[in-house]
Amino acid sequence: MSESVAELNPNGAATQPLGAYSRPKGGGGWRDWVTTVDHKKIGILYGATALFFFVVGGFEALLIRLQLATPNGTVVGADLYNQIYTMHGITMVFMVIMPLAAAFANYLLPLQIGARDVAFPRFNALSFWIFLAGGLFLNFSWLVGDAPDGGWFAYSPNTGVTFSPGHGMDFYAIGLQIVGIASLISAMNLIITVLNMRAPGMTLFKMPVFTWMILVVQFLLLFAVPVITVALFLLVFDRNFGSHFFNPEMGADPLLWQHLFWIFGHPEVYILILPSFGIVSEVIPTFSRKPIFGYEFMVFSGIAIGFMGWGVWAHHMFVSGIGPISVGAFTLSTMFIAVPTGVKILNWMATMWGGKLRFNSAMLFATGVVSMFTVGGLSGVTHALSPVDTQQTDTYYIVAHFHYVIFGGALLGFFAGFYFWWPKVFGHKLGETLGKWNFWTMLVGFNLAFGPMHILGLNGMSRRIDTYSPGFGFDFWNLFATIGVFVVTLGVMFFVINVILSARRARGLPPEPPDPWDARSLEWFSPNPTPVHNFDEVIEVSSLDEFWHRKWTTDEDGRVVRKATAAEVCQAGDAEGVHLPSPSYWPVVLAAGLPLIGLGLLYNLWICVPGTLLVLVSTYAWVFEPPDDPDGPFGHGHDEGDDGSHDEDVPGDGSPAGQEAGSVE
Amino acid sequence: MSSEAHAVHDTTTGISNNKLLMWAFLGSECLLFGGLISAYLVNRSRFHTGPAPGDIFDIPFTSVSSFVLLMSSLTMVLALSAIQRGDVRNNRIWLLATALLGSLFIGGQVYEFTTFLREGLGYTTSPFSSAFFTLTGFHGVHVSVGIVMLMSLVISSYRGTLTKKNSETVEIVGLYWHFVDVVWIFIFTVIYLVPSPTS
Amino acid sequence: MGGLLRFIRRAGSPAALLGTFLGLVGCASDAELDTLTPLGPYARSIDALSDPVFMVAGVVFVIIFGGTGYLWWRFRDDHSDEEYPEQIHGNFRLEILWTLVPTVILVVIGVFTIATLADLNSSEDNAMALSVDGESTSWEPEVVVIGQQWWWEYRYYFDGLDGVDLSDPRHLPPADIVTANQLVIPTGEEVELKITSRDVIHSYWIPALNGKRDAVPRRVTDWKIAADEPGVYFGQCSEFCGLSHSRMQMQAVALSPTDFQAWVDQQLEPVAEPTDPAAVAGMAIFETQCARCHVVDGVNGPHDDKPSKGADLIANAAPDLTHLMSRTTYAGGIFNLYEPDGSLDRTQLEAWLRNSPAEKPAVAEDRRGMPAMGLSEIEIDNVVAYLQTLGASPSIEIIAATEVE
Amino acid sequence: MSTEAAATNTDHEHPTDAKYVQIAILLAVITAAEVSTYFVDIGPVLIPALMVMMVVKFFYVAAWFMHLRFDSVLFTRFFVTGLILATAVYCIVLTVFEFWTGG
Ligand code: HEA
Ligand code: HEA
Ligand code: HEC
Ligand code: CUA
Ligand SMILES: [Cu+2]
Repeated sequence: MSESVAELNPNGAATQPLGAYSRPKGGGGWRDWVTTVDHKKIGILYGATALFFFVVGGFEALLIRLQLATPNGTVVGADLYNQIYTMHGITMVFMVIMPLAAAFANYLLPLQIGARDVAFPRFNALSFWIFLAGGLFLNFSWLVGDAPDGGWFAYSPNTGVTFSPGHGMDFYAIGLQIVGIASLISAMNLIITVLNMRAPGMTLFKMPVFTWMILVVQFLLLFAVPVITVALFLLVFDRNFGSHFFNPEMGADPLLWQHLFWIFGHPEVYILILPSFGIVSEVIPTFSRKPIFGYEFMVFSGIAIGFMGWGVWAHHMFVSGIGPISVGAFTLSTMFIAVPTGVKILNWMATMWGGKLRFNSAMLFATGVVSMFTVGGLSGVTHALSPVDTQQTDTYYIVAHFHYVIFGGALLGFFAGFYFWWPKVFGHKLGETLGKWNFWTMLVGFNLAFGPMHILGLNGMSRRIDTYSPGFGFDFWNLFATIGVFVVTLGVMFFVINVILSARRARGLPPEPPDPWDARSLEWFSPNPTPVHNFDEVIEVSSLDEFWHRKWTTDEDGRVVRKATAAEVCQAGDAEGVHLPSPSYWPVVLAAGLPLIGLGLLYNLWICVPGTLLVLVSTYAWVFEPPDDPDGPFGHGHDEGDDGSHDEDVPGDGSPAGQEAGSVE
Repeated sequence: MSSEAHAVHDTTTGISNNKLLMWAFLGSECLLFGGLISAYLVNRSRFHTGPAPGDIFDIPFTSVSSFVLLMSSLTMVLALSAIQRGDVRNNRIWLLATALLGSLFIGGQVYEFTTFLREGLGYTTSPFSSAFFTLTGFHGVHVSVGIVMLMSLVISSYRGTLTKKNSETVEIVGLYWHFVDVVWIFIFTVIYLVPSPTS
Repeated sequence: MGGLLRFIRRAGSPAALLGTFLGLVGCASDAELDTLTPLGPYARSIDALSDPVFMVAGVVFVIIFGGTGYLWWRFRDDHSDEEYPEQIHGNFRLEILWTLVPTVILVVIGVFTIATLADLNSSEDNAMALSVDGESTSWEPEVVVIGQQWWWEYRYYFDGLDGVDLSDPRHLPPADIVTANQLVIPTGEEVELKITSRDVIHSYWIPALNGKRDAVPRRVTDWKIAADEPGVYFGQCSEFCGLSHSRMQMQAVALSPTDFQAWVDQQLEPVAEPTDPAAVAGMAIFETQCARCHVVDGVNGPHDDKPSKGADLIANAAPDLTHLMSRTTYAGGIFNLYEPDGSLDRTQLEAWLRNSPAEKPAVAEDRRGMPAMGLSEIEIDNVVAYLQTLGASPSIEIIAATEVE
Repeated sequence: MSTEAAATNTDHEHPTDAKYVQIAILLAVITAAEVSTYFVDIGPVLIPALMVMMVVKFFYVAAWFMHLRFDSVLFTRFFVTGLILATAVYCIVLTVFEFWTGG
């Protein structure tokens, strides 16, 4: 048992199999985590990192709220405040919500399609390490006292060298560039995994809704990331090489930045929400004991949201002066996004209708999403109406909107996911009592914190102000909101305590028996926690909710009756010698080079040299490293299961061929 | 380039992962180049006090180098066709030819850039100049990366590791190469041939 | 009364409903920036659109919330039987229904939205009679609004803007009136704003009179405001524009047409030469130290022969001080120039002259914002005496109206 | 794309080298025609003509050299999605910038 597992879960001592690590494998220790190419471990790494950054971003949020608790606040000065709120936005969006989605996607997506790993396991590790490198690079700016301070959407020309002469915006541009590479790699990887690694019989329309939503998100990333890549390149060139893309003095139009940013930025907000929609679509059916209502509608509305998300970006620019015709067109396109989203909300409610609802913590969080996201969605529709938005934009009403959709939609959804899949990942459930405390404090606190922001915004409080004067009617609700955040913090604490206590309680006990929730999808075929090779044998899929259909059937009267117990249906997880991809050092080495190159651009080009060397050497080594180490513990071997021919057919046996693409690129 | 390419039937769609990866990447690149091209187009008449695009482009010269790049697509596809037949020798020759044509194109670009520089169009002269150099520079970097990949193939061919079995690698590099060519077809027409503003 | 009404309307917004049960505190009776209290035709037409939309949102909110609550209660597993619920996979008709109903609602809302949008972007010819320097002209009220870090400049061109080149806001042709932070408009008239910026993007916003519109360098965007009644209307720069963004505020003072004419006359008045010795001394300091940035007509302004060189700032401009005393607020609308009783707020003004970055964060070393001038206390006194000669103070009503709290 | 969009496996018939050369010649001819517009004034049809020629070249390289004509439609979908998305989105941007009308 490795130390790093213990780190993740301080009290889950060595006796309790944890996470991906149910069977002892050679090596051990931190090296396993650094060199792993196992999608489950990578998922856990993503999750742990995201939670760490959540505390960082949350701490920044606390500072914001303390500063604004009273008029003429003096907790931080204007300069620091601007850095804090900017980093808060960046951290929460790029280093909390996106990696949380990556965590769930990495861990679950291969399992849900019955695969052994993702299509390109080393690329997968690479994207995690690059993401981490980018996140650390961005936060390194705090250490040099020069964090980005131009807001998360960094409107030019305020972010050019003239008006932001420090290095803050360089950290922003280069840091997000690095994080973007990670997203792009992982997007390609997951798309190909879904398309190419499905278990036999699993057609696209037999995939769980979660898998679908992740697929849509990866397509959004695939096409949206290059757009912000362009924007960030132009910004870096402007700042460091003297180009004039955003320099009005030379005749450039600063609105170019806004277009590029929001062409990325709007699809980005659906990138933030759709994974959570996917999770909710798994949790609600399970705890209602009913299939998802209108599966095809759910899938198509997700796809529709993905598509429509590309045609609405200028609703962030209603007051930029882009002309009434453009404004009108974007008003209309934005309004109609409410339609596919409404379908989702109502279908979730219809799923609950007639069910037998078990209010476990996961279900509570999922239904929390249904109601809280709606609040945010509705305020979204009010600012879709451009004339109304001219009063709302850049006020706390917007801040309220996006925290309702992001916290109330995305984050609560991820918490539902935590409670739902914790036994799958760590072999034991999270405690229900604390879970309910967790839910209610978070729900109440979140409404206390962000509900009043609607009122503040309508009262005319602008966002991104480091302080306000008394006499504008802002005092009361600001204090109120600040108190609310402390309730949220309490909620987060309950979660942390729950994680620790549950692990401690589970110590020495056998892992959670299969199928703790009477679930429906493929990941529950394997025992808890998931064995390193995922599945003993290939699952032949013949219907949506395959797992459920193996357990239950309907009798002549149409009543649902059990045909097999979960224990009978589940696999034992004891197959041996399964062909798995081997760990590699190169992803982490390559990733380490990127922030060095970034720092070199900022401070001294010589620092670029070791960075570039790291990248080149590891690329070279990567290309010539056999993806399978014949001597390694994960190396060649053959499935000794009843049907020996399986080995070749196992979809997603981490097809090492995949990695050759690394060699050509 | 060492791994035993898994038989194609491993995957659900029957398509190789690697090829799909390249196509996904190319789909993504469309938005990258689209962004750069748009950044150029909105800035092409913002030449401040510097030279205007219409004053400075040398169409006959660029036509020649565009033609060179276009023809490198032919040599590339011939290289692929050779390796698919198992003709390692011809494959190598065509790969080399492709790399050579690509280098010729890059040489042409370097020449073009230096001429422009002499005529007073530096990177920092105007929004137009920044956008022009950034767009064509990005394209040039893509071509150069392509040349590096081609040369790696040539080297591995000399070492005898590039055979009919891994013709897919050649195919994938080829896809990238053709894409870069296709982008230039776009750039050449839209940026050079469509009349540009003059000062 | 009005407060209650406002509160009820505000409660139509979905999440404000959540706030409702939290108590009836905070009804914004003193909310100067309130967006739901329109005091002019354009703000009102926005309000007329947002009101029903908040209602619709409120209804949808109640349906979803009530529905979820009902489902929770009705379908909770009470372990009364062991029956497994029926496996319903969907209902095509229902789903079509709840695709179509929101679509229809949105189409209806969309029609009204586009109508309002068109209304806000139309402009009418509404010339008003005005006498400028004794000659009566007809003026279509329009003001050039220029944002810079971190204050607003307003320029009035009574001959109209045809032929006035606004493309380079750092070098604008001389205007009839140049003032700062406090915009003065006649009531009952549509006042067209030509909004631009000298440095970064700002946003001009007087909530009671209309929504906001960004001030983008290199772009001149059209917007308009109008006030029904005389009064002072507050505003806040609402696009993040750097360090002192929060301290970049503004006010619009609406005057009846007669008062407006009086204000114009006053602004066109040349400044009087100071006579008081302290003021004379202050003027000398001003000429050597301040005039490199600030314009005072007759000292270094257009009424003088010396052309304005432009300020030693990235924005190339500092507030025109010719009629400083005629405004009631300064430095981005964050300080009051007068005490409520109409006397000068000396302490604040002196503090400003002593060390302005301490009063309002600025990036003086990067030539953004006013630097600390390092004046001695006596010099400050003299400068204040001089500044007091610049323009006539406004009416006590206006002074009273600009007090917040 | 071609009507009988090909089988989803890679064991398709490749065109002969001669076919490739033919296509290259075609591309060269079109390029020559394109370049000739620089020397000969063809009036208002210039830009449409250039666009058509560009698209034809683009199409031929993609369909033949990149084998989209013979390969899995999935590839075409990936590429065309990116292409259409990029074209649509950036054309809207240019429209908002009044590129077409404002020069
Ligand atoms: C998770 C992220 C997320 C999501 C899902 C959304 C969803 C939506 N957003 Fe939001 N948005 C953000 C994150 C998100 N947003 C962020 C971060 C910003 C600020 C960026 C910044 O400035 O920093 C922002 C800003 C923002 C603006 C710009 C405001 C401004 O700055 O002036 C607008 C304007 O139109 C908008 C609209 C919408 C709309 C219409 C939806 C729709 O998708 C919502 C649809 C959902 C519903 C409507 C509810 C359910 C529907 C029904 C129950 C059916 C019945 C409903 C009706 C008939 C109305 N959003
Ligand atoms: C993406 C997700 C996301 C999330 C989850 C949050 C969460 C929170 N946000 Fe965030 N926010 C944004 C995204 C997000 N935000 C964005 C994009 C912006 C715009 C930035 C911009 O304008 O550029 C923004 C802006 C923003 C503002 C406006 C700032 C301004 O305009 O001036 C405010 C103000 O109240 C705020 C508050 C909060 C609060 C109180 C939370 C809380 O919910 C946080 C709760 C979490 C915790 C409290 C962590 C728990 C901590 C512990 C358990 C440990 C405690 C540790 C110590 C005390 C050491 N946010
Ligand atoms: C380097 C330029 C510079 C110099 C020199 C300078 N100022 Fe200023 N001044 C400014 C700027 C810029 C502002 C606007 C600051 C703000 O609101 O953020 C300002 C604002 C003011 C204001 C408030 C005006 C208003 O309407 O908001 C007064 C009064 C003032 N300055 C007086 C002076 C005096 C007196 C001196 C000389 C002793 C002086 N300034 C020297 C740049 C300068
Ligand atoms: Cu000016 Cu904010
Ligand atoms: Cu948006």
